[in-house]
Amino acid sequence: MDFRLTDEQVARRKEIYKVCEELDKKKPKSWLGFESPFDNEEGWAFHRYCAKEFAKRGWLALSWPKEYGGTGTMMDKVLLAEARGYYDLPGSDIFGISMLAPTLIAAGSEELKKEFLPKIANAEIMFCELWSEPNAGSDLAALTASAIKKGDEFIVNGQKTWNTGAHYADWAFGVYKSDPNAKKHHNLTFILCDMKSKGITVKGIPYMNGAHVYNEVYLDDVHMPAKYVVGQENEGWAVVNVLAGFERSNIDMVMGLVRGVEDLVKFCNENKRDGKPLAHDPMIRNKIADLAASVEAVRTLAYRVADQQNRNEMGLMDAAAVKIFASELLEKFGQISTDILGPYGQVKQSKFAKLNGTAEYNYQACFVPIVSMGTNEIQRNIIAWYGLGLPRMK
Amino acid sequence: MDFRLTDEQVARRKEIYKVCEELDKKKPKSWLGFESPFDNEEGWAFHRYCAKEFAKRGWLALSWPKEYGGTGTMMDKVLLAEARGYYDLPGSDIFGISMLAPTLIAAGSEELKKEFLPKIANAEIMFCELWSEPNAGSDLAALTASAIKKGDEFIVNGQKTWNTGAHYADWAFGVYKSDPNAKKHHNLTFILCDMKSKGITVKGIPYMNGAHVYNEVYLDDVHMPAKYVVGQENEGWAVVNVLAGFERSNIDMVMGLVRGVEDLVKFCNENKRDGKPLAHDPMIRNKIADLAASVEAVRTLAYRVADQQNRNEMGLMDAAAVKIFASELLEKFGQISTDILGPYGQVKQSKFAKLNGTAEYNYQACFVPIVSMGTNEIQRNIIAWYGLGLPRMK
Amino acid sequence: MDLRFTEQQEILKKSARDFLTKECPKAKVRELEKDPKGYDPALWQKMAELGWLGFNIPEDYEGMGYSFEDLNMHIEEVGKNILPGPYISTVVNTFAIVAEGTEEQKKEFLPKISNGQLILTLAWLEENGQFDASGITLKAAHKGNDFVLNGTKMFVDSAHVSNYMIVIARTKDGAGEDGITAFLVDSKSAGLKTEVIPTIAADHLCEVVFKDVAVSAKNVLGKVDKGWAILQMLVRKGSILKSAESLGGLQAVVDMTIAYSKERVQYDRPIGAFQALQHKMSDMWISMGTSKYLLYEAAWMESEGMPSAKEASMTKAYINEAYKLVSALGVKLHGGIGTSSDHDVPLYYRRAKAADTVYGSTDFHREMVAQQIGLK
Amino acid sequence: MDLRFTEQQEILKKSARDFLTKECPKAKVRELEKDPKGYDPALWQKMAELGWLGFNIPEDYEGMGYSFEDLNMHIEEVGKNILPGPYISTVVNTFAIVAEGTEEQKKEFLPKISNGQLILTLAWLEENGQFDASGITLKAAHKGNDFVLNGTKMFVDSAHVSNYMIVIARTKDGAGEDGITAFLVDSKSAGLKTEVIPTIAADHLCEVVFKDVAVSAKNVLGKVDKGWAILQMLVRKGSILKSAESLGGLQAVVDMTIAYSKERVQYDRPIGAFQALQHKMSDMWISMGTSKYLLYEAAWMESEGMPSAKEASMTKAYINEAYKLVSALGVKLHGGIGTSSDHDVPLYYRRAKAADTVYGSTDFHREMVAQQIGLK
Repeated sequence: MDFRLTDEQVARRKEIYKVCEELDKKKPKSWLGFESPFDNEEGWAFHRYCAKEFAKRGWLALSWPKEYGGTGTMMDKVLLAEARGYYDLPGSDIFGISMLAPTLIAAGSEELKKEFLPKIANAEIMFCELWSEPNAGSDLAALTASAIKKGDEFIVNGQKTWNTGAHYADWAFGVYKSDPNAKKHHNLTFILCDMKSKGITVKGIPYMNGAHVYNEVYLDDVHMPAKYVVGQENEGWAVVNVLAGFERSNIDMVMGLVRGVEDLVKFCNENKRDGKPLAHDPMIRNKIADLAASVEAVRTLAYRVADQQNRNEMGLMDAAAVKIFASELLEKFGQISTDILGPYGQVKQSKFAKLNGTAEYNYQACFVPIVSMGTNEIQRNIIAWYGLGLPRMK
Repeated sequence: MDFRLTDEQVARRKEIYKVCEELDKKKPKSWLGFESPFDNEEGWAFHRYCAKEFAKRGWLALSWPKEYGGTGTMMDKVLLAEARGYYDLPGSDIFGISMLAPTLIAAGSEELKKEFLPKIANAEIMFCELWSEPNAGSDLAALTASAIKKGDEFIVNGQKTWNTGAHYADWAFGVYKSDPNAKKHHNLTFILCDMKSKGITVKGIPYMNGAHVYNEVYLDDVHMPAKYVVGQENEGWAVVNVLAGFERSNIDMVMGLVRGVEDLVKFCNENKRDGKPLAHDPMIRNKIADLAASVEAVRTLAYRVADQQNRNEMGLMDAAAVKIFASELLEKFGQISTDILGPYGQVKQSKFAKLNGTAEYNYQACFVPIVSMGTNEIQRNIIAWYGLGLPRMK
Repeated sequence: MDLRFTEQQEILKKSARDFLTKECPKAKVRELEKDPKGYDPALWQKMAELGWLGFNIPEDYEGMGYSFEDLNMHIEEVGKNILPGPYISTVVNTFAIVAEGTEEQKKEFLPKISNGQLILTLAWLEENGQFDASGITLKAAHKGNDFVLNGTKMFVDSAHVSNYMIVIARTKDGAGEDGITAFLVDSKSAGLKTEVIPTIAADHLCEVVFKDVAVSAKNVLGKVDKGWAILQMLVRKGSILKSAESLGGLQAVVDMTIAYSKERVQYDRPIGAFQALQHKMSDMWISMGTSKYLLYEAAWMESEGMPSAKEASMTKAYINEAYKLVSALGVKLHGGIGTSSDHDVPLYYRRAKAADTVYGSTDFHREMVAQQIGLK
Repeated sequence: MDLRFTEQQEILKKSARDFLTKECPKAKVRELEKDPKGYDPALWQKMAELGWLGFNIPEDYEGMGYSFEDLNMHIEEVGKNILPGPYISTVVNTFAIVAEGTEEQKKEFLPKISNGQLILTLAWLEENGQFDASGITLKAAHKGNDFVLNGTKMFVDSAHVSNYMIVIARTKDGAGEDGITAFLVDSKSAGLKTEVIPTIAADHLCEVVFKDVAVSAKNVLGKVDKGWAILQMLVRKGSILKSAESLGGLQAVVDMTIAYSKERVQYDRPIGAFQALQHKMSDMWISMGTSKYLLYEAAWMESEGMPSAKEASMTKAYINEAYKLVSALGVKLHGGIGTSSDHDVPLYYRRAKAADTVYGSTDFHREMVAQQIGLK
């Protein structure tokens, strides 16, 4: 077993961290975390700015095949995610970079690859996802939004929900019921769509803290050219499964926790209660040490996933474990850090806040990773069924 | 709302506590807790001794109808359980007193009541239960031990398991499949049986700590007179349901926790680490205070159950809540108290032990209440289905 | 022993429920979160007319003279619905005047409070965020018989709309319990400045800066230097009543989660049929059951004038944690919809965190319990 | 980066598994719990023949000279099976001689250990149960160049069958880290008395009473008064290797629980089909996954000679808790059968508790972590 990076990787990491450290200094004042790119213009502009900076260096096409502009290795990609996580930076479009690009590479037509991969790599267009529906959350097979073929177009109608970022995104990928008579799993089509198309209405769903991240997206006779179908018509389910296979190592979320613990240590060293640094409180020491150990545990497991992916193994179960553990650790981190702040734990980003209000922020924002991308409950089912081979009750 | 006892109850409580305090002084040295009556002769003898002492005072027939020798009220019964719990005393046969007697009163023939209730009230005979089978644990409907009627007897064959105390008990109540052709829930018969009957073989199942509590009981052509059937032939399922309705308030288990916390406080005051009383350790203070609050929470809920039972309401869901919460609190108590003892947490009752080895004892014995009398998982199902009205998946 | 609500309590609960359902729907709750005042004066007047603000004020001072236990049951219902504004704070602080006020103070303040004309808040915590006596550093200097206050108080509930505040200040050098005095300070006093702090529950807690604020000797509550005991009483009663509010919220979350799980269909069945969710809801329900009687016992003891410091602290510590846990489970069991501010469950989730440190955090109260159960 | 086992490690793991499956079935484990010696000398010899006792001894002293990481993987397999006796203890203690022993000591002890002729234990803890330097009070008085030991050591693994013990004693007044010396003491020395303590894992920990036990100056390990650093090294390496054993046990519990849940039928289906149980098993599995790479990283760093105190303490603190939690879940998911000593799962449950304080408890290691991550 070898946890060591190669000399090249060490150099690459240094370079990446340097760029990220510089970008960190340019963060808008309102920045709080992973909701910030979507919550306001300032956040979105910073997201695009970081993306352009990364694109300039070829870092948005890391690990892609050379013929589509690919640069670097899978491990380089992990290193970028690591640095972004540590500095809490956006700039990597989760939908375009992490989900759609590998799906196109694996299942897209040559035309689609040629049209979209360069735009993604250059941060020209940002994607969003038209996926869940009001009655199809965890249970995607229940979706009803329809795409009816008419000539060389699909006419799409329906309502998508829990969309992230449609109010800013340029393009969307989505999945629709294209053949109401076909059997389950053979009646869906996966289509790309310009968000400026006629008939698309985006309506925000405010997050519990008021942030604008999620949307309802209403599709009313939206014309989507058939050339934007990924994979085969009516075989979108297969594409969905390909896409689901590109789970991320979640190293960025984990590194956010690493940084969070560092900041908390610093805060406890520098702030006093009753004349003594908070760091002298044995209960605080115990809790932060426990957090630090848990963070290190999931950090090493995230590397295990990265290492598998680097060898073109999927590591899907380990990735699910990282997703569950890290998101619930974020919840615990929110609890512990707000507790340590005492009455200041409830204070939002403002001149009154400690730790720039991030404790209060995480106390609410933690549900985003817990509930999205397959809720943790669904992830636990998946581990039980596919990882542990436990029987599925009918 | 009124938490106060009446003057009479206060006087009765005083009397009961006095008797229990005296009995406490006569405990054998090997005594450890609720497994002790079954684990060795000394424990069983003390169980019978306490039972006789209680019987002498009429305390084993508390709340029974007068015509069967009943004395006192339901609340008196709660007060005895409370005192027994606090002093960690046996003497109330859970099978005879808590389960069979109320079942006989509700569903037994006049003959059975006259024959058995006085013997139970006088602590002449102790009962055990022939219930679970190797393939019928939580799922009682799956049982296969058979009772075939032949004249005025049933010939019983089969294997019962997870029996508590058959190696000492005088009589048993059990449930058997009496009509292999009848429909589910109309094919069981509930029969009493003398444990000295021919054809009964008892084989111990050692508990994880080596204690002898549980048994396999093999029934090989055991003749059980038909007059010992409780309820109707083939309608034992109805009797089982009556019996299941007599959930206890579990106040005795809760009071064991009350006492446990008191002992732990005393220990931490009297024992030093690094020159300071353990009680000065902020983490120990926090954990014990948390335990104490949880114990008080479940103590008050147990009184809520007692109060309902005192008014002939069942309070089954609250009783299930007390059972789940108290047993898992005992597990937590075992964890925290062994942790506080440091390396001494692993030491068994001996001259080397702290707290007479009870921390180590509870660390293992806690699974008895968690897994028995309907595992906590089953209890959670029951609360969900019958208490919260959630749908049962087929 | 009789652990049922009395008929009177059932009526009180029902009338609170009916009133708030009508007068304070969730749309109003959301509106008031954004409202600069944070409460609705018209609603406040209606509450006063119903006697809500005089529940714990003796009849001699135009109050209702209800028992503490009745008040507790009432506030549980209030918590179930959510009622933004300084209601609980005013009611709890009133106890200080009822118990420790001079006849003159009682006559001046109590009828006004009861009639809805006086909002009374408590200026206790400071920038150090401590709950113990050494946290009190705001200085009240003697000036003849009167006093001059200088310093800053934090997390003062609705100070900006309050009429008076009980200010806990230091009248003697040192950091101990002795030398602390409680003052009744006019919120419009010269030199007093309030600013609303943005908080998770948008509950209009304020920073209050005192710059040479003059307070007359007649506005000392109780005895000079002996104010810590008054605060302790407020903390004890406030811990119980704040827990009642939290328990109400906890129950609302349990109810709405169970109801949602019966309606929401996924994979062709209500999600409430999934065992993993059932067990979580059972646990939420158990958490509610254990919280309830712990609270009722503390409220009963306080009502009966029995020493209840231990039970009050146990209750606050226990229900603090139960409410946070249950409301987080509520969010998670609702899935996506539970994370939207359009849904009611996060209203409770955010309030659970806010309730957490009101009248003392979990760890503070555990330390109180540790002392009460005899840990050296 | 390559987080796979090497081929060498896979072979080591398989051979350990095959050997123990054959030579140390659970029947033997149960037998040895009751055996007065607590280990099987014949089995010990076979282990020695396979080189197990010399894994971490340089080839110059008749050992195998394997890396720490290889040893770690091997011990994980040992933990999976359970191997009663002072194996891990002897191997860990050997590091003290390898690293700090004089050439003479190395020549005297290492070949014997490697050949299975010398069981080496560690006499560290005392009746105060403390893990820090102030817990060391056993007095080693200077007598010319030699020493005389008086005092009592507790929880000394298999002292009664050991040949030598490393005794951590105080050679200078005070309670600090300076003035502590490590001695190699013959377990048969005059004045030394051992008695087995009954423990949850029946693992033959002993009380050792020293009454005027004479120890020659040549048996000082390292420098006089500077023994605390040696103990710290043993604690660091021991924490990692003990965690490896625990992780093995944790995996065994996960495996047997999943297997049982697929076999055991209730309500006409395997209990593994019930979602509440599935989610618990998923959590057990996640606990295993997070434990694994934390341990492997610590072992790798230790193997590479990198500073690993932080990672070692994180590993011990984390796996202590994971093993206790997972084995308790294992018992509960098995239901009744899981509570019987006839079943294997309680063998692990009991050992999880025993492992807990070996080389330092969770709270001790969290404090080490707190220091390492820079908390003042």
